[in-house]
Amino acid sequence: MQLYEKLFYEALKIRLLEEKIIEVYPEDKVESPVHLSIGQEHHIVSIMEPLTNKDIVFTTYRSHAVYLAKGGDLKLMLAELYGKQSGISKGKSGSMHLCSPEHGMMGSSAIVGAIYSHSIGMAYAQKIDTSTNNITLCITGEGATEEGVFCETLNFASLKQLPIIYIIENNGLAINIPIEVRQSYTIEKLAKAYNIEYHSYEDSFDMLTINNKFSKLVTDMKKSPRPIIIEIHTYRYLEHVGISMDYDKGYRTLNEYEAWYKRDPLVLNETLIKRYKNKIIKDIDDAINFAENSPSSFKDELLTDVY
Amino acid sequence: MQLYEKLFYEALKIRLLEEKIIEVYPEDKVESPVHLSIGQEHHIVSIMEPLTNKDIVFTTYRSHAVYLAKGGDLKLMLAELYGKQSGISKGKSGSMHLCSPEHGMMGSSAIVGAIYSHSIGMAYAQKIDTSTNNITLCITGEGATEEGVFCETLNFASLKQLPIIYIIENNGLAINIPIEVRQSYTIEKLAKAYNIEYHSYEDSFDMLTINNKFSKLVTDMKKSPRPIIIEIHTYRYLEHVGISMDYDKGYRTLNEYEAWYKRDPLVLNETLIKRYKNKIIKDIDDAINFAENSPSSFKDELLTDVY
Amino acid sequence: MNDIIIYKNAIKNSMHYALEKNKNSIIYGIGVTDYIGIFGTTEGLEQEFGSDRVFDTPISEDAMTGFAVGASLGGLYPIHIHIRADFLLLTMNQLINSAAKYRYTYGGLFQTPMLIRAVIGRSWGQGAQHSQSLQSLFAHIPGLTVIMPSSAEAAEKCYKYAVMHYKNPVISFEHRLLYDYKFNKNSSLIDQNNPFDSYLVEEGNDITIVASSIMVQEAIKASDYISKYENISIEIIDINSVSHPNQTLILNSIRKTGKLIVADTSWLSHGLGAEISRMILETDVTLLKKPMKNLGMAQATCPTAKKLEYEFYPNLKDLVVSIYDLHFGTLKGKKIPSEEEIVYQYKYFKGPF
Amino acid sequence: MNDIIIYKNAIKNSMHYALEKNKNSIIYGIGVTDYIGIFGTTEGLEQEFGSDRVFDTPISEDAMTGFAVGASLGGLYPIHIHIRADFLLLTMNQLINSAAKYRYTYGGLFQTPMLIRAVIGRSWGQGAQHSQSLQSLFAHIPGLTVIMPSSAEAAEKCYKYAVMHYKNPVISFEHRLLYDYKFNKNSSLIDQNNPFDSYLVEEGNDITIVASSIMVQEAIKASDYISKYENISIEIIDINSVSHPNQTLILNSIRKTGKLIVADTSWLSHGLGAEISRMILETDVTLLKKPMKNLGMAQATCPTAKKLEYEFYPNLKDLVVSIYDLHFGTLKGKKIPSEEEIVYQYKYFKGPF
Ligand SMILES: Cc1ncc(C[n+]2csc(CCOP(=O)(O)OP(=O)(O)O)c2C)c(N)n1
Ligand SMILES: Cc1ncc(C[n+]2csc(CCOP(=O)(O)OP(=O)(O)O)c2C)c(N)n1
Ligand SMILES: [Mg+2]
Ligand SMILES: [Mg+2]
Repeated sequence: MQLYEKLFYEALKIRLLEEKIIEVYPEDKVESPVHLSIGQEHHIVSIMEPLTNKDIVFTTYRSHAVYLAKGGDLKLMLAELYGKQSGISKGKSGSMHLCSPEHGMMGSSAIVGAIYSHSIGMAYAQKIDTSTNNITLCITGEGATEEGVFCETLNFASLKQLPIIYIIENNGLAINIPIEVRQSYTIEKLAKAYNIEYHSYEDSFDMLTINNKFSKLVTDMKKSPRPIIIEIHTYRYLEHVGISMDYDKGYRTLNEYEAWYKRDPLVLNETLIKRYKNKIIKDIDDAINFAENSPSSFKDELLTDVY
Repeated sequence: MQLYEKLFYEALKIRLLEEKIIEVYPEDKVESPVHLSIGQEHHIVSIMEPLTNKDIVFTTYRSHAVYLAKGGDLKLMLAELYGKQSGISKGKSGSMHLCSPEHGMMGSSAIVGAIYSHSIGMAYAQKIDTSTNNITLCITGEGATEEGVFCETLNFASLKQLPIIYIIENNGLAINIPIEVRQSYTIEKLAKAYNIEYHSYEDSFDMLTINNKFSKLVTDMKKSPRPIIIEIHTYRYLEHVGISMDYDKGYRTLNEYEAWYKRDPLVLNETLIKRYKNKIIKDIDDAINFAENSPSSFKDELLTDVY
Repeated sequence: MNDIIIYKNAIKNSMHYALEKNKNSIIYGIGVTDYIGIFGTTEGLEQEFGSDRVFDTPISEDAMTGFAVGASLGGLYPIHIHIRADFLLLTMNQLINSAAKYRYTYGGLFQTPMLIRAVIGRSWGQGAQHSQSLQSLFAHIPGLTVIMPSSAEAAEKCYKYAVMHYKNPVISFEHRLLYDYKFNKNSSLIDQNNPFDSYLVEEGNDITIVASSIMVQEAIKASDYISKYENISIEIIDINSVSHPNQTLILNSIRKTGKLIVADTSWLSHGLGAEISRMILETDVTLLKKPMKNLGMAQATCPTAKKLEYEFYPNLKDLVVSIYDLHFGTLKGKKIPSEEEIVYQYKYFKGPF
Repeated sequence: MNDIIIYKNAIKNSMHYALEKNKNSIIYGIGVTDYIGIFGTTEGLEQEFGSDRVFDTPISEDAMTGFAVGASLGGLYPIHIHIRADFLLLTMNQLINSAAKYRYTYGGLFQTPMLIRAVIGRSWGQGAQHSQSLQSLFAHIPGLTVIMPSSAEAAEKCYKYAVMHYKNPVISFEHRLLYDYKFNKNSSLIDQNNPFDSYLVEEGNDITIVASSIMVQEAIKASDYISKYENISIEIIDINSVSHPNQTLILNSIRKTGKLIVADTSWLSHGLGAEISRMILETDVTLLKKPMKNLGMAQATCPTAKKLEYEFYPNLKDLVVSIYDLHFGTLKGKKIPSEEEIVYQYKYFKGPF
């Protein structure tokens, strides 16, 4: 498969999976709130592509895309969302805390900003292990940068020149509150204040360009470890949490959405969609079946793994 | 009294008071740890001078200088340090938490960084009360800026254009750890990142220049309310907490100290020292007597003012 | 129908009242001005009272909590709202090191009145970080007043009192499942002079239940349920203020019944049941005739799967079983609520938070 | 003389051992590398083991706590030190929302072993914000292991065990007045297989004292003191782990004596004494023959003036008086420790922290 097709395939998988979640959600089988990535899949697959399983990723409650792009398994994931013993974490984590240790996805926090510091800890472990050159990725929304801990970690990452990449997904929204109400700064100037290299990827839909730039950066960083911030301009199609559109709520316009939607490769590229959709749908259906047919979390799991 | 003499007088008062504390401290009458301002008095008096009693100040455990320069009373202060019922806070606060509400000194925190947010709260109250044009000062060391809450408050202050001045006393040290170990950023670039006006006062000993610049700034700010950061380069003569020099401990050199000391107006200006020293010493002795002769905090104060 | 008020509307009333009657009050927090408006409790307030007094904030809980301390010192009455109590863990430094201590440390020269509202709750698979009920962390700290209004009346009266009369920081936990609960508008269980006080919800002679927040409603349900099948007289006390429980009320009740269930929304260790136990054992070791029952969250992190979540939280069945056990010493032949009766509304809760 | 070890040296030994035996361990925190070296407990370690493994940090407690979570996930064993426990209030989000829950939330796929050392204490007018003893806040949370080593032996064995064998986050509170306490080097009260376990310090028949941290030492002093004048046989149990008290040990002791004093370093409400009370009342309401005594900090913020500070903290006299009261029901004609005996070393403590 060509690179673009591969990226497209991965992005489409995420899109279709989340569309399936929307479909089944009203049946109440998904046993937790869901924060969907629809609209924000493209750049995620581009960024995960050059990473190895030893390169570590932390992300947020909006973790479906990252989980799948980093190598996560559809069956395990759906079983997790369905609250099944066969799920990734035996049904204990639900949608907000996906992980896949063997692929280097080390967890997702529902506490905004919490992973900044996890990431510098991991990057520090990587740095002082001189036998390897693995790196850490920390993926959050732009809203999370308002937590003071963001700056605390920038300071530390810069002081120690840690091998960490902050990916800031700027969708202009934190829940329903626009960025203008919340931020007096730009990430670019903040990066500069901490002497951290900054890149902006203006179009999150441009998978190839992002993949290309990012792959080079990773290669370079593995030679010269240092912290880097990448801001990606992107757009959330659906409500913050849940499965619906919310353009009727008055805080953003349908026009805005349409401007993105009509450029969306996952909608436009009918050739590739046609080529892969059926196969993906089948995988998803298999996973759904797996989830449906798995037993619920065992009661006696309630008190395991506390200590 | 001329302006310079007035400033000098106030600074000398702080110096002599703290020297008196050093003298009596071994007698164990001061009933708490002390963080002395010696070496850092000059700029404080210059900055307090143009403020009214309605202009509010918050500061840290290193609060003696600010307390006195803002109008605080020697007797009340010493009685407080001596753990007496006649102290500012009936002996409950000790040296680290001086305050003088009627002069607009609203408290001092021993938790590094805690007052940044108190200050934006106060400045917000000032701002939405359109009948006045009071301002808030927030005085901390440079180390405190490493707490993430510093950035959180810069963001908010800038968003709301609050009438707040951050005074950052940069003495290059947090306890015994030099700034290079702790900071990858400059305050100036941080200020810029948040679109906040920044000024640097390079020599904390230059009382007149500081007073002059600062007074203008205050006048201007009262017309055009906005957040401002002022960084003042200064030097701590003594150990972080306690009454001794610590140049034998290896983390800084006596040379460094001497370079400051030999320029110190509170040492060099013999004319003014001679003119005011006796009067100040007498006031201090009176205050010490007051403190000594006051009754200890009353036992039944233990459970008052909890709720 | 006219005699009904739902919890969230009672809170909204109190918020409106605050802004209207106390000109110094401000209301802020993440989501306060959006279309959801904290389960509707702040809906329309920005429009009516302006953006200086009702505003959203950056995602900076630490700063916005210290902000409350400073604003309070500056004469404002801050009401700071958190859509989930879990976020309070970012604010502990300001609440405990500053707000709780300001008045005392300065010998009474300052006061820092404020109201912190934080949403707790169960259900909908909110999991590890969106499910905690942290009242005990604050009740441990002198200087903090911690309340858990369990009814429309309690919420409305406590908040109005806090805003108009009370001079200390109040931290209030609202259970998200209560927002749509219907209450009698004319209920008058709350003491007007001390609305934070614990109070008697139901009088009885056989068993005392001391409960907090939604567990008060569960206790009422349990009592109703049992009354259909058995003749057990249950006394229910709403602790209302976790930091200032009414010791006399509680001990007198136990003196009468000799049997105690404490039903709280949080973990047991160092929790409310522990605190009530201390109150008893420091006073009179003969009060209880039988070992007490403590209901609360299981000794684990909250899991998301419904099956586990169901086991994790205390429920109607746990109450009923505890009551039978205390009263009869056995469950034999006793009617236990069905799963449908137990899960009632928390099964169907679907957010948005 | 050779048989003596002081507390801080025992801790220093354990830190050295950690770096030597567990190649993944790192030690960091504010002041870890300076000339004071956390009361000497980290002295020289940076020089010996290098700045990658022993380092000072910016004043960023929140980040440096989450750092521990990430470092732990990355295979390191982080030891994070706070010169005052009050600063832990800035770290609650990471300790409670992340560290405590990581293992469980992910169904056991991860572990986050780490050791947080935090200094608590009294004296020297440290006042409101430098005097707190926050163990109960953490003991309320499943997933956290909270210890309070009261002796050189306990500190050294607990830390060595934590670093080499224990797979969960441990939060340890060290009392600053203990650092210079002398202990018998050959003491062997600690269970090698479970060093965190509560243990018997002194056996006795009349009264049980369950104590934490320095209050264990005060209890020993009280017992010694009383033994000079009266024939009262006192049993002392060191709780050692506040989160995992040994229920059997404690209840058996109370079953024997019927009289209980809990002596803790913190506030009473929702505190350790409350937790022990719960343990009793859930098990057997007939265990206690007399109302229990709870000793801890007064229900206030810590004041600085010596006169008030003296009243604020529980001391030898409080213990002796409680013992007399439980045993004789009166203090009449009983010998009470003089102020000099009471204040002993905490009167003369002078920092540096
Ligand atoms: C500490 C904390 N505060 C508040 C919240 C509530 N919250 C959940 S998501 C969110 C918005 C985050 O925005 P952003 O970081 O831009 O991510 P996005 O959802 O846009 O991907 C907020 C405020 C939270 N989960 N944690
Ligand atoms: C939250 C918190 N962390 C750590 C400390 C310990 N501490 C006390 S003063 C200080 C250094 C502060 O340095 P700086 O802000 O530069 O002020 P300076 O003492 O130099 O005036 C530290 C780390 C504290 N008091 N509070
Ligand atoms: Mg966003
Ligand atoms: Mg400094």
